[in-house]
Amino acid sequence: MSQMQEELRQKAKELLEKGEVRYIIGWGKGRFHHRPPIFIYQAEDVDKLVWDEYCVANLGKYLLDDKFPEGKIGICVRGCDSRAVVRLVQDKQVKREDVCLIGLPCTGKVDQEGRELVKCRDCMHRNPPVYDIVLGEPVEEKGNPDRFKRVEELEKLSSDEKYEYWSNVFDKCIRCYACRNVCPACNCRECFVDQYRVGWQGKQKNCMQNQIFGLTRAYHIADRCIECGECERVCPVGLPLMELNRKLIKDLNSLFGPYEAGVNPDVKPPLGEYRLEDPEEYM
Amino acid sequence: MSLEEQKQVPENWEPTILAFCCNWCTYAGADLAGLNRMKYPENVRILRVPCSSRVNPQFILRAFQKGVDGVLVAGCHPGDCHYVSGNYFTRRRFLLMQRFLEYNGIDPRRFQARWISGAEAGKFRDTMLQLCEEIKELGPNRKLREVK
Amino acid sequence: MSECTCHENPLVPQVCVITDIKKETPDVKTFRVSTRDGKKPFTPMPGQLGMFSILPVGEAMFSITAQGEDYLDFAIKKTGQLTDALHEAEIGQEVGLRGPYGNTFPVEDCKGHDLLFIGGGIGLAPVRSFIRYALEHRGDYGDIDIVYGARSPEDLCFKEDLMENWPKEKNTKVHVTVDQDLSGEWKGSVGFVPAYLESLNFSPEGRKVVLCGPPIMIKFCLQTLAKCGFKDSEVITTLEMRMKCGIGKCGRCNIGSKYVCLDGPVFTMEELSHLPNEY
Amino acid sequence: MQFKKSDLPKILDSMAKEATVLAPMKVKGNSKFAPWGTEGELDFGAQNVLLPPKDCLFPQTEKMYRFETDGLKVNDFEVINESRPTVLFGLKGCDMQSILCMDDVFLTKGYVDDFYKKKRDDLLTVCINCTTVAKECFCDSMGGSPNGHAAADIQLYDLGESYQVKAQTEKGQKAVDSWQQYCNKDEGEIKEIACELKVDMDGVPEKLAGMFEHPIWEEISRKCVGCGICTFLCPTCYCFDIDTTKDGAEGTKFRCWDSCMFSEYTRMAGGHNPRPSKKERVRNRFLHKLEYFKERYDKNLCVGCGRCVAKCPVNLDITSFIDQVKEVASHE
Amino acid sequence: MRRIGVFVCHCGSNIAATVDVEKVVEAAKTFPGVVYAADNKYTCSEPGQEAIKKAIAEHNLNRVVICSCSPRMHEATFRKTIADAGLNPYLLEIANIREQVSWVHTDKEKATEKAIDLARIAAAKAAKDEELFTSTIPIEKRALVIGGGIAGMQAALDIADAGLQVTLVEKESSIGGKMVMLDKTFPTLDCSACISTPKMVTLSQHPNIELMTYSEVTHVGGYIGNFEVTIKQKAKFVNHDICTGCGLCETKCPAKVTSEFDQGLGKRPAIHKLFAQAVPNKPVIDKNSCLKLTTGKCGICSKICPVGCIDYEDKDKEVTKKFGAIVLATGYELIDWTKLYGEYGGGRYDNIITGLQFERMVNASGPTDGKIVRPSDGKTPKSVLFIKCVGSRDVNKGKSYCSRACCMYTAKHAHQVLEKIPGAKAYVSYMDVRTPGKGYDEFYMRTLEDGAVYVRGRISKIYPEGEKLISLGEDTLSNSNVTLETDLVVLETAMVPNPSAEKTAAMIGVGRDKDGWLQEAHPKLRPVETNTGGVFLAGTCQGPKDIPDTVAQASAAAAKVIGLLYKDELETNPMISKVDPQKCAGCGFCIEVCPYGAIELVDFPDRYQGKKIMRKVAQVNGGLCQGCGACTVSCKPGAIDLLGFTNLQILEEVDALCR
Repeated sequence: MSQMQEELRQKAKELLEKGEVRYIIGWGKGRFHHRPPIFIYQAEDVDKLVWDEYCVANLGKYLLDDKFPEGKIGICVRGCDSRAVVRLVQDKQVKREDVCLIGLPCTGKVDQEGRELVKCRDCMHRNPPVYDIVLGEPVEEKGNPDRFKRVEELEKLSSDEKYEYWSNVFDKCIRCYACRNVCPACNCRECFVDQYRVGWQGKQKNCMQNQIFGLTRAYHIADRCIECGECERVCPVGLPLMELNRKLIKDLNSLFGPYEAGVNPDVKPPLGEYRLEDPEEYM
Repeated sequence: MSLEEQKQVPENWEPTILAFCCNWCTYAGADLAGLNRMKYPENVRILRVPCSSRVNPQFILRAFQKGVDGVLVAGCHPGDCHYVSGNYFTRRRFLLMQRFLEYNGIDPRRFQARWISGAEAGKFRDTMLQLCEEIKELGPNRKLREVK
Repeated sequence: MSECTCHENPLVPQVCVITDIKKETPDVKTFRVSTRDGKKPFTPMPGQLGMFSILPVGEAMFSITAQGEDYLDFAIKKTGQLTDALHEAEIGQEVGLRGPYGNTFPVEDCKGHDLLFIGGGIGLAPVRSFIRYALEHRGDYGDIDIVYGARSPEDLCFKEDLMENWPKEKNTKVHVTVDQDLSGEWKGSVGFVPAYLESLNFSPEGRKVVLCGPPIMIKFCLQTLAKCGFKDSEVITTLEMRMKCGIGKCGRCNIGSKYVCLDGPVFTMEELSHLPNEY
Repeated sequence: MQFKKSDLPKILDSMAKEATVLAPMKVKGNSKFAPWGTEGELDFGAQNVLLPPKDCLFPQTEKMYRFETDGLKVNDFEVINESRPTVLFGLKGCDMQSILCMDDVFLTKGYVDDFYKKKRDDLLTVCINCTTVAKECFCDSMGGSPNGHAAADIQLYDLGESYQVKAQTEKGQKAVDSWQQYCNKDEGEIKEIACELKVDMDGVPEKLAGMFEHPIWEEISRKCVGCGICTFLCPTCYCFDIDTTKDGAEGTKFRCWDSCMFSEYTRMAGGHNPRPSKKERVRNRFLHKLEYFKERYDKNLCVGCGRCVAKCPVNLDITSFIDQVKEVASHE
Repeated sequence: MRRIGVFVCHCGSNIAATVDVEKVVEAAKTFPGVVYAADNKYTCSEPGQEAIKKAIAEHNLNRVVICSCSPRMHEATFRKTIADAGLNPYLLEIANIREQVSWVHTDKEKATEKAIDLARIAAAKAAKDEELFTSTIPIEKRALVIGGGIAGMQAALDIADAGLQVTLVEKESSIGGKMVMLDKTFPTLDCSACISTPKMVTLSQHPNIELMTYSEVTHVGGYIGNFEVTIKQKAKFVNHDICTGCGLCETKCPAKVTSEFDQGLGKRPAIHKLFAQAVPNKPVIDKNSCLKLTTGKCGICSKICPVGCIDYEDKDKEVTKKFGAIVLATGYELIDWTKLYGEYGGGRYDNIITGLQFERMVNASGPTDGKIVRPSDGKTPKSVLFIKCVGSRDVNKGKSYCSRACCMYTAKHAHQVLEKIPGAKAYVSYMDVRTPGKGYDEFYMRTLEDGAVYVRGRISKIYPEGEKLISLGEDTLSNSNVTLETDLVVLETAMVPNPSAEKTAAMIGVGRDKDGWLQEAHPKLRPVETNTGGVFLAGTCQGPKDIPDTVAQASAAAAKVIGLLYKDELETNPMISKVDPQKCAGCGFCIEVCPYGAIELVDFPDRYQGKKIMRKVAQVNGGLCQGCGACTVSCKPGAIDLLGFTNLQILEEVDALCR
C-alpha cells in the first residue's frame, strides 16, 4: 500500500508542478486512524497525501463545492468515487473536462478497529471504471455473490414482520441528514425536506416522519445509487439503508434489465426512459 | 400503536380508498360508468390528474400517512396515452413502487394500478368492486399512519 | 426594557384581534391589533418588536411602528408564506401576539441631540416608532431630519405622516426621494438614498443618526456618513431581520457572542464593529 | 455509604415506582438513555452513550401548544407541558456538565423557558465516575473530570464490586435515604483516572476572538459535508426551530432540534443568508463552542465527551482544531 | 383568508335524488376558507350562472367551488361564468358529484358523506389555486392534408377555397384514392369518374394547393400552429416539369407487372400512369419492376421519349415545411379475406373475387373495358353470387364492426349484373340489409324488382364443380339449406385501416382505437378532431363509411382547419409546467421524460461564491407543453411544477381526504 502512496505523491507533485490541475482532492492524516479528505494546492504539500487501508470517505461529492472551477481539479478515485463522478457528470453537475481522475485500484478499506468495512466487502468495482490516470496494477474483481442475500431474507418475512423491522429501524433515525449529504446521487439544490412551503415532509422527528423521509429518499435515488455504501457507513445510529437501496436495484434489474449506476457514462438511468415491451401487470 | 391494537376493527368501519384517475381515460371511464348508472360502493374518492404520469409516488406515501386504506392509480392503456408516453413512465415507476411498498410491509393489495380506457366503464366498476372488497377484507391500514 | 407579559410561558402567545387594516403601498399594510377585550396587548418602547402569529401558518417578528391607547400598529411587507397569509387577513381576524422583544432605541442618551432618521422602503417602520416618540417629547430633542427613500412614489410608506403631519412639527424637516418615477407627477427628488443623503450634507456635530433599510442601502449610507464625518458611536441601526424566537434561546440570532433578540436589535455601529462581520 | 453492584437493579426498580428512571442502555443496537425496564442491557462502558441525555430535558420534537381556528376566531391555546419526575441514572461527568450549560441557556438571561424548567425541576441526576476512558474523551482538558461531578444530586464511585454513594444535594440526600436498605456504611478507596486525549485550552478563546478573518476556516471547513451529526450528538447543542403541524383548521405548534450546520438555518425572509457557505457555518460552530459561549456564560460549551470526534464522517474534529489554533499565529 | 364560494347543484333530480344537497351546503360552510355556500336547481342554466355571478360580487369571493356534474362536461362553461364575473377563470374547482356519486350510488346517507368529502377536497385545492393566464403563439397559415382520396381532395379544396395555402401529400403517383377505382356510385348510379375527376383537375389547377404525389410524410414535429413536417418525395425517375403525359413510353415498356390499381386483374408497365385520367397525368417508373433500374439492361422509355424527361439517376428528396394544421385522410384497405376464409377457397379459385375487383371489371376504363367476365376463362358469367359481411360483423374470424357501405354497393353490383348481362341471375347472400341513407332503400327495392335474389343466410362453403362454383348455405327465412350454382362469386369484404396510417399517426401522437382506426376526440361531439391539437380526421381513416359521409366529414375537417388558421395567434393552455430557477440544478432529467420535447436547458445568470456565472436551468416552451406533468415526478426537488395541478395542491387534496 505504501508503494502506491509514493506513486500517488509523485504523480500529484508532477500534476501540480506542471499546472495541469489547480488542486488535488485526496485523503490526509487525521486524529487516530482517520483519513479525512484533504485538498492539496501546493506541490510541496503532497506529502500530506495518504493512501492506506483507512482511506474510507467518498470524495466525489466535493466537486459540488466548486462547480465553476478556474482550472482542472485532480481527484483520487477508487472504484466507488469514480462511479460517483460518472454519476455527477451524467447529472450535469460536473463537467468531465473540469476533472482529472487519478484511478487507484482499491483492495477494500477497514474501520478504526481494523475490521473490513461492510461497503468494501460488498464492493463490485474495485477498479475505477472511468479514469484519466491509473496507478498500480488493476486488482482482480471479486464481485459480490450475495449482493441481494439480505434483501431476499427480508422479502421472505410476512408483511407485519417487515413493517415491524422497518419501523424499528426508522424509529432510531435522528434526522441528521448525513446519509443525504454524503450521497453522490443526492445533488439537488434544495432538498424536498427543506421545502417547508410545499410541505412534503414535516420537521418533527417521529417514526412515521422518519419513515417517509427514508422511503422517499431511497425512491429518489433508486436508479442512481452506485452502492458505495457511504450512507450506511456515516449513519451515526447505524441504519441498514443499503438494504432499501439494494431492494430497489434488485427490482430495477429484474423488471427493466440489468443496470449498474455510474459504470458506463452513456447508459441512462432506467426510470428516465421506457420500452414498449416493459413488463405489464396492470392490464 | 402496537401491532395487536391495530388488529381490532371498529364494527361499522368503512375503508377510505383514494383513486388517482387520469383525466382522458379513467376519469372519462368513470363518467361513462355514471352515464350507464353502474353501481359500486361509496368508499372510493377519485382525484383527477391530467395524466397517470403526474402521480408522484410521494403522494402515495402521503395518502397512507393520512390514513387512507387503499390507493389506486389508473390511466390509459399503454399506447393510448393522450400524452403519447405518459403511462409508460407510470408503469415503470409503479411496478417499482409496488414492490418497494410491499418490501416495507404494506400489503400489495392496498396499492394497485390499472389501465382503464374511456370506453371501459364496466372494467372501472369491476375494479372498484374488487378494490373495495379486498380492502374491506384487509381491514384498516395503520402502517405508515400519522398518529393524531 | 419591559418584560413580555402575555403568558407565563414566554413562547406561548396571547389571542388578539386585528381591528383595522390600512393599505400603505401595493405590498405593505399596517395592521392595528388589540386584545379581545379592546386593550393594548403590551406597552413597548420604540424599536421593540412583537411576535405575530397567523394560525395555522406560522409566526414571525415584526417591529411595532406605532402605538396608541388601546392598540399596536405593525407595518408588514408581503415577502413570504406567512406575510402572504397575513395580507389576506381581514378585520376581526384573531391572531397570536407575544412580546415586546429586543432592546429599545437609546431615547435617553439621544436627548439634547439633533436627530437624523434615515429609512429605506419598509425600513421606515421600526424608525417611525422612535420618530413618533421624539415628536411626543419634542422638547428633549434638537432638530429632527427625516431622510426616506422608496422604489417608486406609490411605494412610499406612511404618506400622510411624511407629507402632512411631520413637516408641520417644530423644526422638523422631511426629505423624501424615490429610486425612479415612472408616473411623472412626482415632484420631489429622484435618486437613491445614499446619494441623496450626500447631497443634503448634514454636519455631524451633536447629531445622532438612526438608520434602517435594505442591507445594500445601509452599506452605502455608512460610507456616506463616514465621509460626512459621523463617528460610529453616533450611528444607530436595527437588525430585526435576524430575530426568530425572541427570547434568546433558539440560538439563531447570534452575531458573535451577542444575541440580537436580547442584546439587540438596536446596535450602534461602534458596537457592531466589535462583533464579527456576519449580519 | 456503599451498595453492591448486584443490588443495583433492585434500587432502580424501587426508584422506577414513582419516577421514570433513564439509564444508559444498549436497546436494539441503539446506545441511548432508555427508560429502565425496556429490554436491553445496561452499558456503563468506556464509550459514552451515543445519544446525549439532553433528549429528556429538551426533546428532539416537543409539542408546545395546540390551537384551533374556526373562521376568523381562534379559541384559546392549550399548552402541552406535562412532565413526570425522572431520574437520570449513570450520567458521566461530561454529560452532567452539559446539563449545567443547558441550564444557563434556558433558565437565565431574562427569560425562563417554561418547558425546560418544568422538566429540570422534576429531574434527579445520578452521576457515576468513569472506570475506563474512550480514546475520544477529553473532558479533563475542558474543565470537567472523569472522576465525577460536584453538581450532580448523587455521585456514585465504582469500586469494582460495589458503588460508593455520595449525596451532594439535599434532593440527592432524600433519594439516598430511600436506598438505606441496600447500603452499608464503609467507605471504599476511589481510583482516579485521566483522559488519554489531551487538549490545551488556555488562551484559546482569547486567541480565537481575533481570528474571525483567519484563512484557517477556509481550510478546515472544506471537508465538512454539512450534516447534523455533530450538533445532534453534542450534549450541549440547544438550537431549535419552531414549526406547526397543520390539520385543516386545527394544529399544534412544536419546536424541534435544528442544526447550525444546515444550509437554510440562517436563511431569512427575502432569501438573505448571513452564513451562505460551509466556511461561515463551521466557523460559527467552533467559535460558539469555544469563544462566544465563554464570553456570555463564562463556560466552555464543549464538555469533551468526544461524541463528535468519534462520529464525524470526515473527522472534522474539535481537538485537532484546537491544536491547530494553538500553533498558528493569530494574525496571519 | 381565501374567500371561497361553494355552489352545490341539484341537477334537477339527478344529484338531489341520492345526495342530500342541503346537508352538503351546510357542511361546506365549515370548510376552512369557505365564506359562502348555496345550492342551485340547475347551476349550468342561465339563472344558475347568474346566481354565481351575483354571489361573487356580493361576497367578493376570490375562489369558486362548484359541486355538480363532471368537469369534462361543464368546466369550460363555468370558467366562462366566473370570468364574466371578473374572476380569473382558473380560480375554479369542480367536484364531480353526479357521474361519480349520485348516479353510481344508492345509499343516500353514504353518498352525501362522499359528496361532502369531494367538496372538502375541491375546497382544499381551490384554496391553493393561483391566477393563470393564457399566452399566445403564432400560427403558420398553411395546412397539410395527408391522403389524396375523395376525403383528402374535398378537405384540401375547401381549405384552399378559404384562401389558405394547402399541401396535399399522396403516396400513390396520382390522387383519386379508392373512389376513382369505382364505376358507378350509389344511390344515384352516376359514374364515379364523372364526379371525382373534375374535382381532381380543379384541385391540380388550384393556386393555393401544392400537390405532392408519390410522397410520404416521414417526420412530424412541433405542435398546433407550428408543425414541422418532413415529406419524402419518392424518386419518380420522370421529370414531370418537361413530361407532356403523351403516354408513348407506357406503350413501349417491356416490363409488365400485375396492376395494384386494377386489384391484380390486369397488367401494367413499369413506367405507368396510375390510371387513364390520373392527376397529375404523368407517369412514374416503379423502381422494383423497371428492368433498367433492377438489372441495368433496357432504357427503351428514355430512348423513345420525345422530350427526354426520363432520368434514371433520380433520388428520393426530403423537404421540411411548417404547417399550422394537419388533416389525416389516409383512407382504408379491404381486409385480406384469403387468410381468414379457407372455406371460400382461400383465394385458390380465380372466379371468387372481391367487390373492388368487380368494380374494376365493370369500369369502362378497367382491365376488361367494362365487361363482367370470369377471370378463369374470360367468359361472361350467367349467374353471379354476391356474399355480404365477409370479415365484417364476424367476431371470431374478422372484424366485429359493420363496414356500413357494403349493403348499398352490393345492391349496386347486383343491379349492374342484371343490367349488363341480359338474362343473368344475381344472387345475394346476406344477414341484414342496411340502407340508412337518402334514397338508399328505394335503390335497394329497385334492385329487388330487377330480379336480384336475396338469400337470408351465411354461405358456409364454396367449391368448384366443373366450370361452376357450388356455394352451400342456408336460407333462414324458409329454414332450409340451399345450394347455389354460379359462374362467379363476389365477396363484399370488410374495410380495415390503411396500414401505412399507423406509422403516420404514431409520428403525430394520434391514438388508434381497438380496431386500428384513428381515434377521434369524441365519437358524438368531436368526430373530426383528435386529442392532439391542430390534427383533424376525414373519411374512412376514422372508421368505415360511404362517400356522402366521407365528403361531409372532409368539409367538417376543413371547417375546423379554417377556424383554427383564421386566427393570427393561438391562446395556449395555461395549465402547463413551470420551472423555479432557484431550485433547478439543470440535471435535465425532465427533458428525457417530456413527450413533446417542450423543455430545454437555457443559460441562467447567477452568482456563485461571489463570482457572476451562467448556469444551466430548464425552461418550458408554453406552446409545446400540453400539461401532462410527467416531468414533475422525474424532478426530485420539485423544481418543475404543473400549474393547476401543483404538488402543493395535490398534497392538500390528499390531506383534505381524511379530515
